[in-house]
Amino acid sequence: MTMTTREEKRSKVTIHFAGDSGDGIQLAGSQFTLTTALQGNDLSTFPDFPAEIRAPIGTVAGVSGFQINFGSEEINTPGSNPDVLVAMNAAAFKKNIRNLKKGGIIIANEAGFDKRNLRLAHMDESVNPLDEVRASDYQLYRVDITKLNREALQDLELGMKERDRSRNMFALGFVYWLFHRNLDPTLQFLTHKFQTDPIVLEANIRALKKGYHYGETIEAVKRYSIESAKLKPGTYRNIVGNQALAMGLIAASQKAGLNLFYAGYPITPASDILHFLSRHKNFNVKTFQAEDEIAAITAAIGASFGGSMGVTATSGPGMALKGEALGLAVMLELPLVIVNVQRGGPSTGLPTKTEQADLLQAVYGRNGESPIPVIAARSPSDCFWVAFEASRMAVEYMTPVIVLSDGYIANGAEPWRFPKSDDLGKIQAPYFSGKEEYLPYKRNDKLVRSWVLPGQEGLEHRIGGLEKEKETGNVSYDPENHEEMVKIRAERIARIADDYPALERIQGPPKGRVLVLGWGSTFGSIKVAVRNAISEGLEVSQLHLRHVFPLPNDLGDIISGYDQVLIPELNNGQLSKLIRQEYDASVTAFNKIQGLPFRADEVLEKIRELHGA
Amino acid sequence: MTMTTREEKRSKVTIHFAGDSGDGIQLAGSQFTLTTALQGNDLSTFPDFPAEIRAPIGTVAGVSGFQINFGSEEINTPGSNPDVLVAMNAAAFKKNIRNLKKGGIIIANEAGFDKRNLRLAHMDESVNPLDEVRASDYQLYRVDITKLNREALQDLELGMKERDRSRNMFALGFVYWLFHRNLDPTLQFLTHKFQTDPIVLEANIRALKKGYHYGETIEAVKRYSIESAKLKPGTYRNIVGNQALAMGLIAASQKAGLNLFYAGYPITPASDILHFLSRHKNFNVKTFQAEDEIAAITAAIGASFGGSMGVTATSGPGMALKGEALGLAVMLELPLVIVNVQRGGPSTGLPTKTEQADLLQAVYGRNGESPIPVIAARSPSDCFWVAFEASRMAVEYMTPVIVLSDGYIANGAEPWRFPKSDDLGKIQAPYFSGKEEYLPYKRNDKLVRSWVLPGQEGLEHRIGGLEKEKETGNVSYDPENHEEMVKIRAERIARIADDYPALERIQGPPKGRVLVLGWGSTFGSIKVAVRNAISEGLEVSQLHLRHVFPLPNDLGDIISGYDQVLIPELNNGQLSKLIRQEYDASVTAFNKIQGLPFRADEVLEKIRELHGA
Amino acid sequence: MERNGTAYSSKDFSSDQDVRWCPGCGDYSILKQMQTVLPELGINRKDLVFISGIGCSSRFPYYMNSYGMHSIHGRAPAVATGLKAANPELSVWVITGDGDGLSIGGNHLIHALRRNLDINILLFNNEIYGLTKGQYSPTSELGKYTKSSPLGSIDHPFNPLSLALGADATFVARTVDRDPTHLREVLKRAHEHKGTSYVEIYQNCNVFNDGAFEPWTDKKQRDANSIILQQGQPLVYDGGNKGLRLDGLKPQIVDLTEGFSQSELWVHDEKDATKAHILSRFFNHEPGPDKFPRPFGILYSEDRFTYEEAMQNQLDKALELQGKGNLDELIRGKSTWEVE
Amino acid sequence: MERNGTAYSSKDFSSDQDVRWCPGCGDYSILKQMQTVLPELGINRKDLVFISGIGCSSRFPYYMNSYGMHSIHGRAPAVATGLKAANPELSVWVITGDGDGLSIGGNHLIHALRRNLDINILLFNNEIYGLTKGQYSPTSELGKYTKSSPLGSIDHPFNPLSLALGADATFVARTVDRDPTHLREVLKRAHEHKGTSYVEIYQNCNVFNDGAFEPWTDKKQRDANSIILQQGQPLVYDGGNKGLRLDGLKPQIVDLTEGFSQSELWVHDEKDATKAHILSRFFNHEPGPDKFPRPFGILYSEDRFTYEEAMQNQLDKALELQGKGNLDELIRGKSTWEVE
Ligand SMILES: Cc1ncc(C[n+]2csc(CCOP(=O)(O)OP(=O)(O)O)c2C)c(N)n1
Ligand SMILES: Cc1ncc(C[n+]2csc(CCOP(=O)(O)OP(=O)(O)O)c2C)c(N)n1
Ligand code: SF4
Ligand code: SF4
Ligand SMILES: [Mg+2]
Ligand SMILES: [Mg+2]
Repeated sequence: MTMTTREEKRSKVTIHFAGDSGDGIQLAGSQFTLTTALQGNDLSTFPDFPAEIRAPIGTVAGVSGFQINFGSEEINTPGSNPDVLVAMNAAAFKKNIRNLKKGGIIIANEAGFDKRNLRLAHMDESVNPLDEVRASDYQLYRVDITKLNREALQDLELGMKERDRSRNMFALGFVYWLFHRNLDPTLQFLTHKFQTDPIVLEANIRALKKGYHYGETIEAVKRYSIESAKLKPGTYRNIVGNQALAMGLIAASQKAGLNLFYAGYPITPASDILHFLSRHKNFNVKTFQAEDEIAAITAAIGASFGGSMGVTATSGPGMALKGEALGLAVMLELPLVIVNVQRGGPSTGLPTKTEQADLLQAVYGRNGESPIPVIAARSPSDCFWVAFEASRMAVEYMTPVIVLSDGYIANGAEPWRFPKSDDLGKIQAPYFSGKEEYLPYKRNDKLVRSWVLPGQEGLEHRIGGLEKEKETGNVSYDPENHEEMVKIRAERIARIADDYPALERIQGPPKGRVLVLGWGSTFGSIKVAVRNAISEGLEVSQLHLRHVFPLPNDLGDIISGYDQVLIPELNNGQLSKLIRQEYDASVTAFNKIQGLPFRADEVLEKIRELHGA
Repeated sequence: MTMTTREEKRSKVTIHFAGDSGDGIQLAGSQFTLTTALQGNDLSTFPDFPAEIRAPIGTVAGVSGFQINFGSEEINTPGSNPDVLVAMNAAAFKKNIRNLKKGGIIIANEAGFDKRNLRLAHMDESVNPLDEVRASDYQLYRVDITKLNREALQDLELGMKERDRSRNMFALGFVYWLFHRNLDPTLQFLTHKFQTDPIVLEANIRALKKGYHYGETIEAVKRYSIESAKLKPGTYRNIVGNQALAMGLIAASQKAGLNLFYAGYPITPASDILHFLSRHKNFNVKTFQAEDEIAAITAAIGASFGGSMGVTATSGPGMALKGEALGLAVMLELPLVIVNVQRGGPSTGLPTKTEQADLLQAVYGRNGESPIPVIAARSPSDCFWVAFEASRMAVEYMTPVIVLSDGYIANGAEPWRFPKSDDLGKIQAPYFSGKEEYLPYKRNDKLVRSWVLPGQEGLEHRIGGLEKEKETGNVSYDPENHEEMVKIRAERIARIADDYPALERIQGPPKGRVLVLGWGSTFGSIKVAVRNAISEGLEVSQLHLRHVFPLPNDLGDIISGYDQVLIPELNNGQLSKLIRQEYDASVTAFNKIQGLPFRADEVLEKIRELHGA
Repeated sequence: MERNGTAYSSKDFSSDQDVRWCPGCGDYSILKQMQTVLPELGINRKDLVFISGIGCSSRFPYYMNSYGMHSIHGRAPAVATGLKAANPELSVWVITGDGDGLSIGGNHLIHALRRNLDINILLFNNEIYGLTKGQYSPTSELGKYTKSSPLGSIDHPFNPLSLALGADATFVARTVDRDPTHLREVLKRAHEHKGTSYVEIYQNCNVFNDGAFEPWTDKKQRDANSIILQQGQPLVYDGGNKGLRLDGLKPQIVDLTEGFSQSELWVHDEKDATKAHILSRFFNHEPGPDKFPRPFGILYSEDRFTYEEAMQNQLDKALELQGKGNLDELIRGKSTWEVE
Repeated sequence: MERNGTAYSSKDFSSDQDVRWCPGCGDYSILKQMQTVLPELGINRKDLVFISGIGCSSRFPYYMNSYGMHSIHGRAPAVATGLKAANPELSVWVITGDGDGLSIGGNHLIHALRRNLDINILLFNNEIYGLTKGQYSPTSELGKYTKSSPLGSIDHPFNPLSLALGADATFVARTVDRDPTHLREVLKRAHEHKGTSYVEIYQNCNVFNDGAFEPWTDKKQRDANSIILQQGQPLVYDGGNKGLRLDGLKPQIVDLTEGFSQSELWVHDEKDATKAHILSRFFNHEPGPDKFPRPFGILYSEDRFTYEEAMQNQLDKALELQGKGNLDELIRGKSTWEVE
């Protein structure tokens, strides 16, 4: 390899970093993300953790991946087939090579392809797969990262193991060189991270720089430059979904003038919300790690009763446990936010994979008639808005609200033109005005009861899970009263839809052949697919639901403008069921249940199919 | 009152017994039921317990009721407006008088209408409401039961309190006289019940007989005779729903050659199933009172894993707690029966009242794609058949099966032409044949895996809630495998519908204007309503679903034969949702959410309305 | 949560709802003593909250003129934990039954005890499921015949005080519905204890389990069968006729009428965990002359920081370390860039 | 469940699945010792069942060539209860973690202990949530810094052995992953005990909580910090240098090198509940010379009827009283009538 380096401009690149769980892939990925964001590209990322078990080193089960899609154009998904594969060992190569685009780049750590690693990856020990890569298929960089890195750190007082820990920085450095990335953000990050350990800091910095310089040394074939994206003007930051969600909760509590009380029980992929909030106690946030999910939600209910904003988050199995308490919250009519960061089910299922299969559980998973609004986030940054909106609804309408996120957007990242706190609407709790006699279940014109907190003199009252008399809230077994209360509870939730903003079509004509209707995390893939379909000349539009229950009032009208409604979902057709039961529409369910997000081309293909193409 | 007694024939009579919780109303009611059944009438009963609290004596909240509808014609409901009201006190009178048919009979215990009782019933103390009853409106018997009864027992060595305890027998005796009932069954019952307490026995016998003779003494206005019903020939018994359900479980376990393992946590109105089974340990029934509903279902799963027929029963709030474990059962593919005896919701709701509002919870209330068959009982005796059928499905298809009953049929009774054990089909568990290599998740042509029990040599294997590799059942995170497994699990449940018997119309033409489609306990009311509508000349048919999930394959065809489908439900329209989402039909939901069953005339009125009448 | 100004009377704590327990139920007495003792406790009514689960006993909050929540079965300790942690100003009382608290709710109970919020948990133990009409409970004695155990219960019952001690409760006491003075005294001590006070109250269910506690309530038997614990006092019972001493680890009953000196007796020390352990094990279901008397009063009491204090300290510490949270800074994060 | 015929080797208990714990995890050692000791226990493999919940530790059943179920979080004791009650022939082992068994599953655990089925519950205590990547657990020490407690945990931890004793467990023991011989010995005793055997196993999570048990595993420290309990033997530790005695209820450390005689020492008696209680309270999180050593071995063991026996007895009794159930008679009931 002694060609001279050429330069090429690209509008979009997808890189997949892969290596053993211990190889620091997630760190390298998130550094690349940050650097790229700061260089002004639009981007979307998707970490692909190994399944919850810690698999033995070197095995395919133990491969950790991180994919980033970035460019000068609008980016909506982490990309389907990567242009670049960084493979730290044979298992990482084996797992990901089939996805790599033809003509793509492989950066392979030579030392990870020895007999031992081949054996661990259950590959033929006698053939180094790198020898089999044809130059016509891929651009292969075989780099003995382990060796080069060790050499670079020779003089440092570090054990072999500790030296090898900075291999990820070496690889990252090389990728930075290939894509003209700026080293500074990562250098700053390392300096902060290892401030108490100068030797390790030195090792990492050297590794990063050595990797970068390695590019120059070998005169690699091509370097790529990607111009900044033409994003809406403004100030941006990079944001991960779960972080955004937690921040949305904090923002809402501040805007509502309430203390945030978060009760959770760890569960993948929701735990990071607990972790984040527990680091932000200076926002008057109390976090409570409960003994289980039932204790978490009931403690949150207790906190709401006491005048805080009670919140709990979990994933599918934990959500199943909260059903009974959700019914209580329906009866109490207190603010409560319940977040379900969905993962692959049923049962323990695929804990580290993504899915949208808890929608019907959210809408119907309780005994009795117990309607609860359900809203879903569409992207990492949208988690902020959805958390904020759910909190607002919970407080202003005095109701539990379920937020659906999923593993894909919870762990994914994207640039975010974040709002100013002043631009966030104020949230007004319906406190009792004190002007008339206080009846706990007397309602305003939106059928919302007023809120009185323990500690308020003279307004002592009792609430509970038995059916209540209409206004007084006293226990009542009267038949007509029960029917009336069931209807009121249904109506008050239904009426929330009256306050939704009008639905906005994302793209495509207002009437036509095909409407692609989505909800939740499929937004990005659908957006790319529909954009491409339109550019192919197909008559197709995109609509995306934030509020999945109650459905928006204007949805029926919009749907009726199209011959067909295509509903892509990462489940076996759950929104399709809800739509069919409400509207007279020709619905085509398009389902993927692989623990993975849609690739845009999968959706595009389906759109073509519906056009008879 | 010195008229001579006349005789009148009636084809149908509805009697409502009412008194304080302590008045022995339920006992009187069940004795009347048994006697009437033995006299060959068709009948249907409905006990109306006071709400779970034990209200203070004499209050309306403390009134216990028991209604029986019996006759020489076919009886399908406990009747709407009673012909006879037995009121042991003012509160019982106050609560029930408005339902009594014009011209009906009131039997009032004079002592229960003194000032104290009027006060307790929150009635005007200065007016005895019995004085206000106009002879043109009702036939009133004012009987000083308390006094007469005390007098009759004067010479017995019993305290006043204990004497008063047999007042119910006095009242019952009088009713027996009025309706020509045979005293023997009750005399036998008393003799058995009080075998160890001869004085109490004597008191009860005397009270019963005194009440009977009282009729003669006062020369009451009219006696009524009701001929035996023209029921299908055969041997009959009287049966209560929860008993029937428990017996169905025992029968199924015997027919399957399995031990029954029942795990339950007490909850109204399901507890009687536990009580019944715990008295039948001589059928190799093990009953386990668990610490909560989650322990109950998981213990049942453990028992099924061990080779028993695992069963658990509960009601709404308990069902909500079982959601997570249901998902596990879906993954394990083991036999399991889960009974939900529904009650008024949401949350604790109306625990002693009936409702059908847990249907969507049964169908959708779990995380992930986790289909479970759901079948529903239509009457007290049908609880037997549904329990048997659910057990058969669970064992033969290796799946959890949800049974829906409700408080109305669980506590209600009817005559039952019971089957011989030989006529019950055999249940064949899909045990591993041993002929080929054992793979835990290898399936037969119905997609059912074979069953191997711990204790079988050489077939040791592990199962669990993580996604599994297709045939081996080993843990698998493979995307395509997951999709395939989700589809297989859906398909194997969907295919159960292929084995359903063809749907049978209950009455009415095979095509026409209106189809009344019901499920569960509303069967009887709908049947009467449709019969009456037909006799009024309306074009209406009745279809009733036993299998609510998956829906029968032939349902769509049948539905399409009618202009309109009327779906009466004791909820806010849940089956309606399922039907709308599956079929293109003009569905009218007719809902009652009062904790009470439909009255036939309510449904009839709705049918008329649909006919534009 | 202290009240200034005019004093309350017990009536101030009665709500307007009809009390709907069975006539004769022991719950009435507990309600009455609670309403009677409250004016002495100096709690401002506006800060008083009762949280219950489901059961006859759990109807209690409806009858109290205070804030209250009748939650769901078994979860009251968790609801109370959230409430108290969120709002430490409140005086929070959990009302639970032997089924609610020890069967379905056992886990929340033991976790509440170890966490030690400053709340009071009153467990109305009637050794039966009352509301569901008479099944055996986790405290029903072995062999008990009930609707769900027609051949007798085979479940070894919990010892509710041993369990609490095992869960590191900081205040463990027992009292009984039929002894109003003692009941009020224990309620008062429970209130005064800073930390989770766990009080088992023997409560007669005269409908489904009448007489379960007769050995300790019946005038004729109770003196011989019960011992009233008093801090710093020797363990004497049976009208002064009997006492307890310790022989090493072994407790012994001694006859004080036979000249045994009081000075050799075991002196009650509610701070001594081992003594509390031994006392909690006086748990024979059918007492008799050679059996140890059932102890009533405060078996154990320990000072330990409360959960809500520790939680608040962390908020203070976070303020100190991180400064008051600034929403704009939070949203902006550490690295941003401009697009023009 | 005893096996006749050829003996097993440890390999016979290895399943064909790759073991997927982190390299260096203490779980490996426990797995190995289990597989090593099983051939000695005489259990027929076909009757051997492992039931677990969710957690790193709960993957255990997949690696055992036996019957097994990886159930849901916290519910393994309930699954095992149903399994053993339904099928008493089986040798049932519950594998659980400190989160699985003491957090979400605490209630099932204590109920299993009081019921006393003849099962073995092995609680792998690594004082952390491993599988969810490092949050504090109900056994994490106060002040512990974890992902969910960045300012230190404020939850007073459970003492897992005290809790079990409080729940009336009939067999309570402690052992540690790093002492294979002791581990095997305790597993054997657990198997032999008829009733629920509760074994806490200290297990190092080298990824999220490395070194949590160093005071009791590190060669240099462990002798001074641990005491190995042996039935009937005096409590001696630190290589024979130190011993324990009882002064009334109070345990004391005595220096055996200073001429203190062994005969005055506390003699271990696993049948003595009070002694077990005191031993379980040797639970100081940071041991030191004046602190009591952490006990390993069987703290307590008691004979009590098992639940499944009692259940079977009732079936037998029902047979005796009611005769073998006849389905037709059941369905027919007591009163019937004919319609012609
Ligand atoms: C989830 C759930 N399961 C079961 C029930 C039924 N239930 C109501 S109260 C109760 C037990 C009551 O016993 P206890 O707590 O001892 O209270 P008591 O009535 O004896 O005062 C049960 C099982 C319920 N309400 N909710
Ligand atoms: C209902 C439910 N809630 C939460 C989880 C997530 N979860 C899995 S394992 C675990 C705790 C594991 O800790 P531990 O029992 O100590 O096992 P370890 O991994 O440390 O061996 C949690 C919270 C889950 N799987 N199910
Ligand atoms: S059932 Fe028992 S506990 Fe419940 S109110 Fe009646 S007497 Fe009291
Ligand atoms: S995370 Fe800890 S407990 Fe889990 S496998 Fe790794 S070392 Fe073991
Ligand atoms: Mg009770
Ligand atoms: Mg752990």
